[in-house]
Amino acid sequence: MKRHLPVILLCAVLTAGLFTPLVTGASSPGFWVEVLLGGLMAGVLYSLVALGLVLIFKASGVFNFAQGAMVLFAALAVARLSEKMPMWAAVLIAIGIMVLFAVVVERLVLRPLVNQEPIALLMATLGVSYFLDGFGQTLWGGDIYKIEFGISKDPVMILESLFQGGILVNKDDMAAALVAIALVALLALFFQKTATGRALRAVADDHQAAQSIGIPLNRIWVIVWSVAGIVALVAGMVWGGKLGVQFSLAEVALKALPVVILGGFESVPGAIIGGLIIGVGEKMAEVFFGPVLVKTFDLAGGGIENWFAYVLALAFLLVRPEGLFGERRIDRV
Amino acid sequence: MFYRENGQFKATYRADEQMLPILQDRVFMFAVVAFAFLAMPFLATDYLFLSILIPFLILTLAAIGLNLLVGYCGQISIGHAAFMGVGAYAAYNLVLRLPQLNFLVVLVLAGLIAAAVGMLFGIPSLRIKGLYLAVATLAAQFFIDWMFARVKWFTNYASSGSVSTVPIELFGWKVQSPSDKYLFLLAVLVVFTLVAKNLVRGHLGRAWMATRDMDVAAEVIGIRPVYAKLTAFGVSSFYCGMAGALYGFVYLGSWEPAAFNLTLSLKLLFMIIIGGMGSILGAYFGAAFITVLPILLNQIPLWLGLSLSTATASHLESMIFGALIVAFLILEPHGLAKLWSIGKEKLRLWPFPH
Amino acid sequence: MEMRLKAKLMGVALAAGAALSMLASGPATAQAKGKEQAKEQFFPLLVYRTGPYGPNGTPWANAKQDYIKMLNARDGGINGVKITFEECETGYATDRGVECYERLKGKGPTGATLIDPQSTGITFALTEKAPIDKIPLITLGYGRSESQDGLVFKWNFPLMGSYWTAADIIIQHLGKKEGSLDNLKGKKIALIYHDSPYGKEPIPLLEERSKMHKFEFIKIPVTAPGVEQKSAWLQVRQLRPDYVLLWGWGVMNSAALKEAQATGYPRDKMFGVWWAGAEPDVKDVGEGAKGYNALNLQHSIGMSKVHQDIVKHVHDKGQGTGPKDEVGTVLYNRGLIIQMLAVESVRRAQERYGKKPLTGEQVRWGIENLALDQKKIDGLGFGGLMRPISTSCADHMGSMMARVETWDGSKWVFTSEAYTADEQILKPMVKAASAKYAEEKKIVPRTPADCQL
Amino acid sequence: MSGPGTPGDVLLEVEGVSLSFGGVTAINDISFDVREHEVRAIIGPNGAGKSSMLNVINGVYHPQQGRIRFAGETFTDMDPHRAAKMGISRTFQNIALFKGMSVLDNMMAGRNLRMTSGIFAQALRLGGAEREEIRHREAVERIIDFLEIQAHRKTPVGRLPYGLQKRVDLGRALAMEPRLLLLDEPMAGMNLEEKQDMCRFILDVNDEFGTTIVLIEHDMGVVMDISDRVVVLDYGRKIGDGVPDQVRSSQAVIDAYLGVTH
Repeated sequence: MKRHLPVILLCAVLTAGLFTPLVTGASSPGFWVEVLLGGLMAGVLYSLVALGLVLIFKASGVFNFAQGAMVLFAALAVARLSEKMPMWAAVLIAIGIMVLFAVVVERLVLRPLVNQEPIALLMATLGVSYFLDGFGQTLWGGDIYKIEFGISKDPVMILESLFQGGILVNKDDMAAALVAIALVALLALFFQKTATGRALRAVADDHQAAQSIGIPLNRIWVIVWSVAGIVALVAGMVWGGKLGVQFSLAEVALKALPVVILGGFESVPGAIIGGLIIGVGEKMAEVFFGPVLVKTFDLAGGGIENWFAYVLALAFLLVRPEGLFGERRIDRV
Repeated sequence: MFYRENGQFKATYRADEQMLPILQDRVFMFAVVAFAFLAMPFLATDYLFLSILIPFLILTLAAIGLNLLVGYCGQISIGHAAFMGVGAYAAYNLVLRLPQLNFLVVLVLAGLIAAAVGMLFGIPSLRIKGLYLAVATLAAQFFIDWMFARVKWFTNYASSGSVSTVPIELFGWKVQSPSDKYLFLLAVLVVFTLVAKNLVRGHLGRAWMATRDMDVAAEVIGIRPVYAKLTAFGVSSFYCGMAGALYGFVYLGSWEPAAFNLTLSLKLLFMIIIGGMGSILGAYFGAAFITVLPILLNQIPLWLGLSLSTATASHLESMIFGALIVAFLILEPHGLAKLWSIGKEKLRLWPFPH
Repeated sequence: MEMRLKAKLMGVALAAGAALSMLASGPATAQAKGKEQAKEQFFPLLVYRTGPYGPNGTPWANAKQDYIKMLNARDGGINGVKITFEECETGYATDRGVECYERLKGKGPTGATLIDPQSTGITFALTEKAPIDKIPLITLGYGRSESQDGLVFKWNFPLMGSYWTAADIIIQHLGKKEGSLDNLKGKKIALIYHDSPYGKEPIPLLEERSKMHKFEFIKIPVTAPGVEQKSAWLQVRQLRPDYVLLWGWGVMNSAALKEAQATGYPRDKMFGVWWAGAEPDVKDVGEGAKGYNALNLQHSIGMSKVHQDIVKHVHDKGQGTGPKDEVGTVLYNRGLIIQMLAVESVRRAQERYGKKPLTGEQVRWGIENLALDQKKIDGLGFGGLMRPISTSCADHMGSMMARVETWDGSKWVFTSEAYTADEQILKPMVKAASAKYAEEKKIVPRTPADCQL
Repeated sequence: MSGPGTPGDVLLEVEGVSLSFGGVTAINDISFDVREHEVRAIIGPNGAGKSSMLNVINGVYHPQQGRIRFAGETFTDMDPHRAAKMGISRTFQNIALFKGMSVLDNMMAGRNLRMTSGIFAQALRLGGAEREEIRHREAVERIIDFLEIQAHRKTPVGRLPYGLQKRVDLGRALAMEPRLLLLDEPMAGMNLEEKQDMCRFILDVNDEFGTTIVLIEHDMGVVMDISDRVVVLDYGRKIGDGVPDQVRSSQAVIDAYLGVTH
């Protein structure tokens, strides 16, 4: 258990950091909870993107840099289509598009590059993401578009009895969280109960073995990329519904990388928990730790959330390279 | 017919260890360099200098640096623009605070500072590989970006956060006209190309490649991974640091932290993929390709008389970019450099194949 | 295999060929200089129609083109000198901007007339190059605030206003709301700014003002492109500032308004710079942005004569650059004004150098001696769109007025009279800053004698 | 039995080494010794822990228990670099050559430990660095001649046929001029002539350079011919140790191993 010590220490430090604002009275309990909620919301979005990454990595060993672009693409599709048709139709068509995309990627990218070293595949997905950015905007346009769910954007005060000033929450945030949870539940069912799901799990565990018992890898890839596409779609709608859909979404989605590092490339729960940790961590750091930093070093503004996630991930890598939930492997000679 | 190596026997190992063992290659290279130094300054227009040749030369230097790390030592980095940034800001502050320093000294110091930072962020590579390392380097990218945007000292308390430079002067030579800039950069690049070539054919280079190809075996024959990886990070950051300083002083003249952001890092990565991993020549090809491609894509419609909206053009650009990356990875993982050598092989047999 | 190899080599050959023709196009631009003078005045247009700032960059760029097309159609150019132009996409990125500048500066019989970089970051970079190439930069309502001082910044023209004037005017307005500037004492004013040279420009002035009136000045940077602002608004929620100044651009503005709505910060306590006060910033927030205020660079909204001419001579002929209904929107109007001032500068310069294509250097004189009174403006069809402006060697701004407009949920309406930025405060700051720059760059400020040239 | 260079005093001593991966025991309390100049064979069925044993000896794996004594120094766990420095080199069961490099470079890499010129000397290719390169090139060329692979000097190893790759692998190990050479199934997957060549090389190395050799081999015939003493492993335990004839006649060994195969 010696090798767990640093992890435990790191977690201890994080938890301590989480509660200091309360202890030192740097924040009222109510506001602290608000920041927590804000962090969790951001976390949910990160988790959704990370989820797509993990699915693809498990099944095809590809680290999909394009996940962010997929989110943008799907969101744009829904936003633009829903201008001309009811939302449900738009979503259905968008799903169709994402499946089509999965097929194309499998044919043109994965199959030719099969059993290349992971870095090559990473770069390939980089290419894919560039392509999607351009293609998405040519197809759907580069403006800011909105996805309307008809949920009021105005805040609501709750628990005013508990905290003075109450806690400010948003209906659409809540809705988003529920959607995310529902999605995760669905995925869980899909993996546990359906034959395809089991096949996917088999592939994830051991490609050769899976192939040898007659599971067609190519089909699995198409399926898993489609699923990832749908996850991206949900992420995109949640996100776009909040901020409006625009080119720059893809850049925010990059945050999913440290998330999967934290959670481990192969662990779905890891992706979710990792996302929440990062979300809460960076918001807390920005709101409470940032100003302190600015004062002490006379910085030109805070903005530490730009790197917090990555540096945290780095710290974790150094103490536990396999991530929170990943299992470590010994390479044989 | 003319490109033959038969009849050129190597009597000594020294002769065999030359950089370009084949006579024709030597002649060709010499001709190219001579042309670049003597003819180009008179042929090229200002536009060619300022928007193509100068960025091309600088980015080549950076690409060589990144290639030493990724192509030769097998350590991925998605954060090398940050090390260019370190070089640029280091140079800016050196010039600002020690104006008497000769710019060549500044350049080398900037490189060394970048090297130090690079090695620092290279330490994780001792424990983690591949994708994990990629994210570690992303951390470097974002943290360094942030640092230069926030710590006022680096930008000499400029309220806008953007810094501007004075023209370079070397021993009384004001490097200001486009052709002067070009010649200066060319000289620097040629020198450091030779250096890189020497490094990769020396035992350090072999240590890098061994670590890249089979790290366990490398360790077993006594190559210390710590040494191989950190030197690779150091040297490559040194190159990028110098490139950054030149990018700031010679090309941009004035820049804000965003000038060295993730996009540039990815660009560098694309250069070595397209140009050819583990090939110095590849860095040249890659840099040329990436510099010229977007401009071409903007120009071609004009020549064809098509009126393509600037928006469509730039969307097309990123599409073609992405497609090309994938295409290269599939068709020719070793990039343009490999095609070049294949071409030479063919030429060697020509006109009597087989 | 053999086939594939051939294909590959072919591909490379192709690429090489293309590259070569590229190199060829270099000299082509050079010849343009040499060839006998076509009666054309060339305007390079640096634009960004893509990326996070595209939505705002587009109407601006369209207006410039429309105005040029209109002039060519209506009056056959400037005193018979046809106007030509070429666009170049910068994507709001400095390095691309520099490349565009280098590509276009030599085009046309007399080279680039002047450059409107459409980005403060690019302006900073070009400020270093313009004096060498002798091409003036006009940065209407943006760019380097200290470049108002024409004695040091011979080639920069921040016409009609800078970020310092903008910030100053907002503070004046707040003072008015509070009854007097002294009542700002003890108030909290937060600046939420785009983390780039653009967003950082107003800070020095606001710091100056906060010293004067003893209000607490809070800086909250938002990383470009500014989609992710959660924590910025959490800070707002925590510190509860009395006013929030919004220095955003592109997608950042609408995102800010959405977050403000989500955190329940009253929109009517928010004041945006004139780059945060256009339709794209509020339209997809709609009702949520109701009450939000922003500066407006002097011009009113709605149609005036120039718009009618553009519709008549351009859009009705189906040559409109953008959609017809964007004519008359805020950023579109700004584009018109910029292009009009550019053209009038040429006209002014023609009075001195003759009615022929002019070089950037000659046009610079035109910009520096611009004098548009109300009569002229009405004549140009800009009546009501803008107020008189007159530049001089020492003052490259020409006028520093702005009004406050408010979004009523569907359109912008004016809610204040025109303010003029306070000379007393600005002058010394401009002098100090430009002096620092001159000293850094070893520039000798121009003498009145030099101004006569 | 052919008698190579007469065995001297003990060079390597393995004492009570145990190694396990997450509960799975690969090696269980094994002890044996290797004398100077001898050819020592380790045999045993698949999964007997032979390769693991070699990996322990040159520090790739770290045993949970036991000590290793090499050239008078004692280690509880070795690290590869140290092992290499002390003159232990090895070849790999499934060849671990540097695919991207030429035959020459692969073998030159074997000289790395002995090349001392600093980074600047190399960068500028100063006389010292140049001379050093050439000196070591000469050494490597001798080995190239010895292994009769002159023709393939500049070929990327990836392109060579299996048999030759095995040879280069050996060559790289020899380039280190080791005191102790660990050979992990040097003849696996070779045809008869190739095997004979390889045997010859091994014996010559042992004679000419007096290198001590520990080899893992499946081919009984080969093992019995060329080795002086044999250790027999089975399921990570040692079940036999001695000169080939003893081992041949040992009942335990016959049951566990020979019995099965013959």
